[in-house]
Amino acid sequence: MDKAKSFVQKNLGTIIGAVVLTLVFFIVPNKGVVNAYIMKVINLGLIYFVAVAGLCVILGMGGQPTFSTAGMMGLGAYSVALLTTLKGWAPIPALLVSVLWVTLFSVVMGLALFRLKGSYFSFASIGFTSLIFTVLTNWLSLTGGPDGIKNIPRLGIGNLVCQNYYDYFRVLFFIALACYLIVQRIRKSYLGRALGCVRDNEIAAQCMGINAYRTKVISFVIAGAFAAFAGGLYALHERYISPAPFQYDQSAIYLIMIMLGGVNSTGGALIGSLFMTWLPERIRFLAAYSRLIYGIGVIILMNVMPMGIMGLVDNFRYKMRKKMKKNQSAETPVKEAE
Amino acid sequence: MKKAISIILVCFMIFGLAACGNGGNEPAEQGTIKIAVIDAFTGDKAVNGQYSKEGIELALAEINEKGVLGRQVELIYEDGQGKETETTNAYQKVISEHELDAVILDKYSSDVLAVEQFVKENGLPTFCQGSSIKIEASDTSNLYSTRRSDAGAGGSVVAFIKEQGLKKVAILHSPDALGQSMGQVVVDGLTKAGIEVVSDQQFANEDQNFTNYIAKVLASGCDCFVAIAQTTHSAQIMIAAQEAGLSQGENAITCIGNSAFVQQSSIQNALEASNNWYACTAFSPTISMEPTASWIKKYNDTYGRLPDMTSACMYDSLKMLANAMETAGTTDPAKVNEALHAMTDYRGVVASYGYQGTPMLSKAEYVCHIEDQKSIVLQIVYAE
Amino acid sequence: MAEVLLEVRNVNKAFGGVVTAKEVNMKVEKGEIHGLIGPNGAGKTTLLNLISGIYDVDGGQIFFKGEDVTKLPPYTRSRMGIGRTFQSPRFSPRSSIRDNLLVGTDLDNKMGYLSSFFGKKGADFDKEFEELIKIAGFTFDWDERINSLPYGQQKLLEIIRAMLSHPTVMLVDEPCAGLNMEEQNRVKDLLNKGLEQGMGIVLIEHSMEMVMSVCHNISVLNFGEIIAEGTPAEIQSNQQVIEAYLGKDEDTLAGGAHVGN
Amino acid sequence: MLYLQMAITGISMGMLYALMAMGLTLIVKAVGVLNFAHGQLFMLGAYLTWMLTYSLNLPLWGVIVCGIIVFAICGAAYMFSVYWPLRNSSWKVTVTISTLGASIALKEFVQIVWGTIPLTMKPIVNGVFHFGTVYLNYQYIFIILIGGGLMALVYILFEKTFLGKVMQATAQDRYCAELIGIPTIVSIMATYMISMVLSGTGGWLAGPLFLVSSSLGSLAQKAFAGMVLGGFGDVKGAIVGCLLIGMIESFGLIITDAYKDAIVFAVLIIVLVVRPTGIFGEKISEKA
Repeated sequence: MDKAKSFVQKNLGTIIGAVVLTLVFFIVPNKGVVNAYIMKVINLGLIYFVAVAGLCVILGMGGQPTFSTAGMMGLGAYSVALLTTLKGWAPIPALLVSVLWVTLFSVVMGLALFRLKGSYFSFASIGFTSLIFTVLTNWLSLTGGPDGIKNIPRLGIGNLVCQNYYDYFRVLFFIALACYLIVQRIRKSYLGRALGCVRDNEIAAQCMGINAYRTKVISFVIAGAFAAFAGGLYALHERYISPAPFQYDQSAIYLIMIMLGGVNSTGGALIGSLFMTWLPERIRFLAAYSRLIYGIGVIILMNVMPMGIMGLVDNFRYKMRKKMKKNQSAETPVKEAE
Repeated sequence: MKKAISIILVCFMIFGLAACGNGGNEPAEQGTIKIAVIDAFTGDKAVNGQYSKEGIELALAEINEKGVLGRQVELIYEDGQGKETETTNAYQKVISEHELDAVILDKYSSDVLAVEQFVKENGLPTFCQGSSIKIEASDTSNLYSTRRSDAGAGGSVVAFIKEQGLKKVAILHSPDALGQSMGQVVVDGLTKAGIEVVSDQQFANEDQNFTNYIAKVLASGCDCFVAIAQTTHSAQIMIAAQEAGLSQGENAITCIGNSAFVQQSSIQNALEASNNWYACTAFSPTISMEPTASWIKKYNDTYGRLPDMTSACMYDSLKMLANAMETAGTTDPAKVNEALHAMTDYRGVVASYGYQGTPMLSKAEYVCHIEDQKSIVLQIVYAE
Repeated sequence: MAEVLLEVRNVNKAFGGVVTAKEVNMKVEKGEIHGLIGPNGAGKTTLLNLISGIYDVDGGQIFFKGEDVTKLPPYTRSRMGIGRTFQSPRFSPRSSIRDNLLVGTDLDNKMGYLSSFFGKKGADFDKEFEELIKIAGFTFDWDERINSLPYGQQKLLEIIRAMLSHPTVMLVDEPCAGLNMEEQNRVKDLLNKGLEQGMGIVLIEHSMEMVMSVCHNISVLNFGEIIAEGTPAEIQSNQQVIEAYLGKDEDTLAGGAHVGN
Repeated sequence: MLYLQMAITGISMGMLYALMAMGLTLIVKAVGVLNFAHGQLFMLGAYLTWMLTYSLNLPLWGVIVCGIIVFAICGAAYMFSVYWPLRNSSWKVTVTISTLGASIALKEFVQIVWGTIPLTMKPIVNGVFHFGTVYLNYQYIFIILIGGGLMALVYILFEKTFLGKVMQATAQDRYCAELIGIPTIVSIMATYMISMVLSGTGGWLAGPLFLVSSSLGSLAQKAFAGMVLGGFGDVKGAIVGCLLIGMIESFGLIITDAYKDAIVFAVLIIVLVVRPTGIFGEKISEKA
């Protein structure tokens, strides 16, 4: 009996998590609980989370602030839209092919951009996104220019197609969960640790066998792949795209999402993307003042919790554990942490 | 333990989101007639939201004096910021939170095209002010626009140039949907008419300084300059043209603009630089023909400034909707759509409207000429 | 004469006008602690940086296990087996202590990012880590943030991390700076443990007592030049070394005692 | 003749970008992070001067004197709201994000206070300077003169005066500056005030040319590009970089008009890839 008890005791957290997640999966996506509008906002939040998960790797772990997310999303969205509308491909193969070619493209861009350091890199990534936006707006024959592309098919395999936002939620739920687990896996693997070293002091990292340049390029490629995947999902979800959402100021929103959520934790990125998609909708009733409050809100939140919501939670937990330590008398030399 | 807490927190977040915000839906047929208005009330294009709100409020006041079918009309404003994602979000919110009878959208074609899929699904009569050719080609039967398509507007520009007997034309157009589609129509029309297009330039959204573009137009040795832009840039183009001696002075040439050039906001900013410009427009604040002139006076008295085309279009949209509901005798969407399809000659403030098989209802346009900051109507161009 | 692990052959380095290394020659053999001493600014740390590849040499070569590594980047040299610590400990404050140490073992396991992502576990480092911690003689709590550990413990942890990656040559930069006597003895034990594992160690240190008692032979650097080389005894009586340290006249090093403490 | 006109427009626009980039470089040197709300500060300057000239209808010299005072106050207020609470955060990115928030807030604040309809402003001297078919608006001459004067002033301030030394010390290492007794709060505040005065004057000069509207802020992107091209945090580099960007933007029109901005960014990225620290930026090797 105690073996099962120790099993439960050991990963109590994962069990609670699994139970709560299954509850969410079955309760949330039906008409009674949530109307179509809120469902759409949550879906958008999950799609943005996929892109922000990429930022978790490059900014959260690697410490490189990049504005290229919107550009990569634009490439992903337009290649899916063109493959499905012009070439008549099914959504899934189109999604896979566009993620593939954008990943290869970001290898090339990563190699070029990471010759630069710090603010130079950030600014070059702004240039990158603006370049892509200008091409998308002006290449009339291919992208249809500012009028965009209509009638992108719904996400689905064969006849199993997502009819409404509730079906989309069920698919996006698993996609978001998969991205969450992948990013957590990276964080625990050698790549995560290497990125941590590169973020905090590149010289020390070089002396510990970490090729800083190559590691940063890998993180850029991962971020590119996530962003392209999110772009494809955005196209299949909105079913109409134009160049406007893939501009520089949308990239800024993604940075705000991860910084507010908590730059050191993937859960924080999820909270950040849901919160920042939900906030403008929630303060919609303020009409003319909504974006003013939105901007001031970002400043206040950055001042109150520079490390984001999860930063606050971690500090709180860290202090709480310290207190627990104090009143515990004996201390084993090295206690194996979870 | 660390992982558990973050997952739980995440789920509460989703729950928190879901629980709030599914408002109740009142039953249809009694109560007020609910019409949603989605436009850019914040962000870079907020100037349009302001003009359209003022225009539609005027119409609301007039309609609610005697009501429609004995019921009052209620407008529900939602902010789309002139961007597609926000506009689709606003549309979804208003559709799922209210029992609507009709929807009125803004003048940005990409916004209208973004929500077109939902408009087709719910069948509500939907007005917009977009003029893109893609809207004209749309097969959504319950979508209407108070504008002529860019093809129409472009056509009247070409007709005017042919009539003036000009030979070499230089074109400068904006990078957005209006600029690109209307620009293309004008270029095709001119080449078909055998008139030489000496230069076709497109400026960038962030551009503030147009001196170089105008310099290239001067260097192209053209005898006619066509400019297509939104109101945000039209004033600056007129100022640059005046400085270069293109529109005024001894070797000035004919300068023709699209509707934005003759709107109140551009003339007000360009001041004397707007003189001597021609424009093909659906609306101009100094038209002397009834019923437009008295409406303009009423707008000026209420708001202390002259109306923009957006305000006039929004006014017409609401009035036409109310008229259609009156003729149909019900607010049932299918019947209202039928009434709108049957409409042949409705005299609005902007133009006379009639259903011609495409969403584009407007049947006429004016060619105006600006003299000491007033636009005088030269001729009316009817849709062929 | 044991196998020569590291050989520096007439290496030159100058930053603009400042010459930090002039015709430097040095050899480190297996199982030997090679001291590197000299007044402040003599170019000791720069020499370490040249060996580990952070700076490129202006002239001369560096051989590691007979192979010319002069042109190789720092991460390849460290993968081949040149471990390193820094004057002030370099950890990533936001990662946990466990991650900071694991990076050392990853280097040893020669793991690729992809293989580590798909769950290939490197050799279990806990057993070996506990052994080294016993030598270092202090305990700490895994959930602690690495920057909150006392300075001395951080220095010892950095040496442990370098040792975890089983380098063939370990470059140790002033391990005892700021440590109390008891911690200095811990450093000696750690270095001896390293020798048992067959490492060659280059030790930069200012406390003479430590250097004289631990090093097998010493090179003295002054303004980038090796002015003396030999066993600790020879170095103590070498006239040039005294001048370099104490200037020209009176106090002699012969007594040897009063200089040490 | 066309190329002469393009050259003149290139220089005059370059000067305007340089004026903005100067303010930006000061903040980057003092704080070490990009100030993304700089375009909006420039726009705020235009709106404030419009208010001074038309709402309070002050004479020209009155506008200049009050303008500088108002800009200084705004600069200090901006610093205390965006930078000061975050000065000790271990991560510079937090300051960048709060400037992003500030840029959204400022753009809306301006539209609420002064309305969304663009306002017109009369230039200092109306009219256009003609020689042959090439023409130049007088306002641009003022931009070049006043811009040049301000740049010289800032150069003297930083290189020659004591206050300049203090500000440079604070910029290089705030911690050590505090140790040797420099009141860094005053020094950084001074940097922000000077930066706001510079961009406010830029707004005042550009207002009459490009109408006072919330889209004025979009000029900042080119100023950013100029500063990064010239070398990060280097005042001389920023000026040369901006003039180069102005010329590239002007002469880029010969090749294509739709992709003009794309060319500016493409050139920037190519230059950065070839010389990762910009033209004048010196290569700072990290000490081990």
